[in-house]
Amino acid sequence: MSHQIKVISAAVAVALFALGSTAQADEKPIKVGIVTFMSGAAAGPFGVPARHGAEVLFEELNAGKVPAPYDSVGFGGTPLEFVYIDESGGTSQQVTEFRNMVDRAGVDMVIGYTSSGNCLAIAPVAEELKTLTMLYDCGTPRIFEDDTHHYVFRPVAHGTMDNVGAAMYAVDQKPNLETYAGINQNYAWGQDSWRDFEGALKQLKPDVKLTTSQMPKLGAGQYNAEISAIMASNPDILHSSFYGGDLEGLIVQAQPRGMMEHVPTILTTGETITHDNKIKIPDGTIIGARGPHGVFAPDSELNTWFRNAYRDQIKGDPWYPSYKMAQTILGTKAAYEKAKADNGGKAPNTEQIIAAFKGLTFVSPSGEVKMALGNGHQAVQEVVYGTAKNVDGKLTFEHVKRYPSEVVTPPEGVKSEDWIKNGMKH
Amino acid sequence: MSESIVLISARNLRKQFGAVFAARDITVDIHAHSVSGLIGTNGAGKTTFVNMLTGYLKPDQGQIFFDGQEITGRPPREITRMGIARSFQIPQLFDSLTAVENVETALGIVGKPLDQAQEILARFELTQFAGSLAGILPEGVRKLLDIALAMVADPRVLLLDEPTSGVDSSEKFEIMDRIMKIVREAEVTAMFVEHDMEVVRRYSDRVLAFYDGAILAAGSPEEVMQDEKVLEYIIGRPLRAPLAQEGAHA
Amino acid sequence: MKVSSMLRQQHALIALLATLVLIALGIGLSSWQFVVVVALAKGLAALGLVLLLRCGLVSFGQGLYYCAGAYAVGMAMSYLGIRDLVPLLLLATVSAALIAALLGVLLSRYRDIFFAILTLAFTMILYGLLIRNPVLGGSDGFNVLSPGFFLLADGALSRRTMFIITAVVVGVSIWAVQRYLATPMGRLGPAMKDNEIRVEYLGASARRNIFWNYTLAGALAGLGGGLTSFSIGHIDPDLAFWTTSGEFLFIAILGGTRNAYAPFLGAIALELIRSLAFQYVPNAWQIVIGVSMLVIIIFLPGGLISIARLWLRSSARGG
Amino acid sequence: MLMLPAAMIDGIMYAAWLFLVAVGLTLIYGVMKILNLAHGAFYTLGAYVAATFVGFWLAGDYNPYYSYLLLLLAGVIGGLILGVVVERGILRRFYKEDQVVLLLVTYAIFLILEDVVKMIWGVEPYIISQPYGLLGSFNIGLLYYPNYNFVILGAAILSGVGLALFLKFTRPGKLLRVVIHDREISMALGINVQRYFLVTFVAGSILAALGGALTAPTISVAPEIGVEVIVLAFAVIVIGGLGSLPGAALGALIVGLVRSFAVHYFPEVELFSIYAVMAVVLIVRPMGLFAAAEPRKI
Repeated sequence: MSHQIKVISAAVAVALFALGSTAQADEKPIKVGIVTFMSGAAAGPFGVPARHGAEVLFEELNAGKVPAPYDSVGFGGTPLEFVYIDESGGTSQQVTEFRNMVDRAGVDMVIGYTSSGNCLAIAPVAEELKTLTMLYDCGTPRIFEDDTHHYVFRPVAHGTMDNVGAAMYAVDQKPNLETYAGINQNYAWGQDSWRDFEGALKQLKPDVKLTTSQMPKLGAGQYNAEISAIMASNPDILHSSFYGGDLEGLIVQAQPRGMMEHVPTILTTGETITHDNKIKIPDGTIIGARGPHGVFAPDSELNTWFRNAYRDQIKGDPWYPSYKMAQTILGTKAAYEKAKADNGGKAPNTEQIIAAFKGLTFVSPSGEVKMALGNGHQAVQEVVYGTAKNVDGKLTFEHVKRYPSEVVTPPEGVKSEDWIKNGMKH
Repeated sequence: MSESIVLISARNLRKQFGAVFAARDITVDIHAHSVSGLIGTNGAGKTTFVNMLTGYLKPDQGQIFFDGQEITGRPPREITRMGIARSFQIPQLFDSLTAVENVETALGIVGKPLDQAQEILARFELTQFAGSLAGILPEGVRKLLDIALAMVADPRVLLLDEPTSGVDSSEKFEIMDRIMKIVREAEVTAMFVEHDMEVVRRYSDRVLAFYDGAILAAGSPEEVMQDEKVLEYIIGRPLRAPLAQEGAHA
Repeated sequence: MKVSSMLRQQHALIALLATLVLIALGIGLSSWQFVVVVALAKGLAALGLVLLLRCGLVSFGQGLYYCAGAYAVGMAMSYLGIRDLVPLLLLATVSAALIAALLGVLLSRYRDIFFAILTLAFTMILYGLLIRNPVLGGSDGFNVLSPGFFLLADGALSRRTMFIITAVVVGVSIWAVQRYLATPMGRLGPAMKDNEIRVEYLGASARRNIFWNYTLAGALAGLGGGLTSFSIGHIDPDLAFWTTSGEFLFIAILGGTRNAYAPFLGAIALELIRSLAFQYVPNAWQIVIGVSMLVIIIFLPGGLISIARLWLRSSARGG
Repeated sequence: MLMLPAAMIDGIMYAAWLFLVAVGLTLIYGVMKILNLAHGAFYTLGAYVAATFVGFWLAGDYNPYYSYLLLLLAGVIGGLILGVVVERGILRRFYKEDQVVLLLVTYAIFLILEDVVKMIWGVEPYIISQPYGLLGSFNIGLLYYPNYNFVILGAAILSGVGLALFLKFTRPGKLLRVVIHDREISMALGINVQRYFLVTFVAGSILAALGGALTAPTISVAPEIGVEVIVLAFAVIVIGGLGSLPGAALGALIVGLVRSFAVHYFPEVELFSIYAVMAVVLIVRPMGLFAAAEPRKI
């Protein structure tokens, strides 16, 4: 009985294989797993806009409507199929989902991940399953600084430059800066952001003094005591890597108390709350977008296309996570197509894509991207900060400063932490 | 009986709940192989006395000796292991287990082979209930099972807290007969708290009459029940005291 | 005496059989191997909860030991350079058991809701400590390498070998816990749940019993946490977050508390429910989990194992 | 020095908020002996209903001062509907179960309600901050505090004192105390315990939803706001003694002041100061500060 089944299933498998390899050779779409937060605190600010970015790219790429050099359909003429997965549930859940995608849903590659914990956990699994995986948002430099990876790429910059850039901008804008304070969430994101900012600031201005460092827990919601402590300590500048609901809550509670009018505040992920007028950002607030994304994306044909396509499809402006997602997908497309060309126009295999991706330079709606670190697996990009100014009820930015990647990112082979400690030299 | 040794000796026991004295100054000796009946109105301190003897309550003052050893304030399990077992006003059974499993569990705890369970049930004439869940047995059966559990450890002293409360008056004497038969066979020293004077008269050879946290009189049933103070304060009064005093004994 | 020794042999046989069936199934359906390994590791933590639930205690902090076991493995690997599976798992089990014993001294004084709350508080304190500890990667945690095994000298173990080892560890644990449950001490649990006063008045110490059960439960969770760290390859403080403990409780309730097989049945069932819910109702999988929990409590208070027992009994009668 | 008065004010304001979100939890526990893990979800729902009402109102350019009324209304309506549905639909079937099983039942309700919130309102946050600033503010030196804090403080005092007076002086309140004291006796006395349970649960739900509704203008309303609240409310009533009204007030004050002083003086220990206080209190007084151990009747 079981023997019979085996024979039959083997026959079916052979038949299917034959079908797949001949008749449908070019028709079979490239299946991509897209992993972003669809629930939890990171869904609203990051996961949802990133997914929207992927949805826009999916429509536009498969319709062949993206401007050059990305004007071919899908990846190198092969249409795309996206499988969307929720990033929430913790690392154990995500490792399981990743394996499910590869083992059972049969995805060809995976793009996604906002949480650094998830990125750290997924990287070795991607290696084990030999699955090409592009990280699109997570900030921790540990991915390629503590480890080397073959199958994992991050075509966006890591988080060090956000806070080094923030410190540089603070010193540039306020040369007489004497005191500083911080309010960051008490988990890796907030702790790392604060460590980098504080470290960089002390390198730039060794005499600068800390007044208070507040570390409420993620999702704390009530910040009145923290606001009092910050205002009472009266710093020259305040640093915060808050995001999403926590950031909005902080601003809502700070507003009637005038904290941000009183203390210029750097919001490293602030770009996500500059859209749709939900919340009023006081003049003088320093806004970052974790790279030249969102409102700080440079004018170009690609940017105009992306902005318009996004507005048409999603009914709203693309946020910086949408840009990072678009950049990741387009970077992968660039690598795929380079590999295809190198392979004499035939569909490349994973190894060929990896070879093409390493050290690649490509353009995205956010400008030029170089895969310069982590042995060619980690992108570098400029970082941009600007100061909010409300003009006729509309939010604009003044003193926009762009810091090139060479200035805000450690060179290859140097760990971010050590680089900051040793004076951010090149 | 009078020639036998003193097994339990209570000295100046005092226990207070808020403003209420559940025990004022109780001093009493219990002789080996005696059967004592504890009488008194509700709140008079009988159960408090039993609870202090078995370690459920710690006396505020005074001492308790068992077989020459002080046991004041020791936890129930130690006192039980020394040989003082008890039953409860509200039977303390394993309600989700069957009667036979109840006994087996008890045997397991005291480290005896489990196959004695049926034999023990037979001794209490409970064989027919062996497979029934303890939680749904009639009150009289539950009382007996409670005592059976207490007897599993072969105690030297058995304290019975109102063994016939909640039981039909028609069954009272039958149940007491069974209990006393086992008590005599096992040669244990017994004390029981009881409201029914007829039960006390029939089954005890010594009576301790409690009133307001103290022992009003002690002696043979005949003596105590003719004692003037006992007649006035205990027997002459309604057995159910006003609700307010209910909380006085735990 | 004869009956019980026969029963004991039977238990060993059933445990062996169950392990072999599991291994065969896992190798046959290799794409499910990973899901099953994770389920089994969680099942070990839930098995510890079963011991406590049998005593009438609900712990919302079993994740503490799961996390402790995982971190023991991770730290031993990175700081002591231990790569062999056997010492690593021993370390996970023992260190979890030690912490459990320490807290058990205190916790054994508490019952009901207070026990539940205190266990929750302790696991959240560990969570807070880990999150603030940058040396251990803070909330991001750190990666754990695949272990080796001294009997197989070929370096890191393959997934399949890990699967077989996990199945064997689980089989041995089931057998050992089944034996424990048959001892007078093991039988004391349900008795205490029913009536602790009577237990005390039979001369047994409820506190001591709770202490030992709690320690044992911690050891099992530590073992499960160790195995998890291998299979997931990454550990982070979420393992100690109270919702992880909630998941273990769910597994224990789903499976039932009648015997040591039940939590593994529950763990595998939960993974199935979750996989299906994720696939078909991705936005409502928590509703599916919550509703199935309520349904189990109402209609199957004995857990899934009670269905398995009914089925076994009827099929035994039939053939 | 500004720090001490600031720490005191922040602590008291925070305590008022804590009491408001915890009082329903302790009420339900006191009467029904159910520790409602879904309490945080009730808070979340109250906040969302408020955000919906007020958002609609403000979008319509009506008089913004009426939004305070809408906040109250949102709490009452949200809590009422939710309380009735959960008690009648689910909880009622489980009353005969153990206290700990009920804990799991409410955990299941918590999971279900989390998804329900996401289904109705999505994951993107709602902000209705206008009522927060509308009432102006007072200041101590540099520090400005919105007067809206007095709304929270007032709601906390009103609910606490109101509940205490109700229990002490009204007939249903007295009967409720009998139910609290001994469920069996009250049934024997002919008190309709089931109805008291329904009313209590609904009242507790309204208090939770009201807590959420009144908090809504001060935060960004997102699905996960209840998770943090449930843990805090737990800590508060555990420290004070489960089911005790003055206990909840004292617990809120302790947690509020401890957190505030931690923020001002030792920001690095803020993260688990609450759990540590909870553990210490339980170790010293196993039943919490205001609840006495009742020996079991044997």
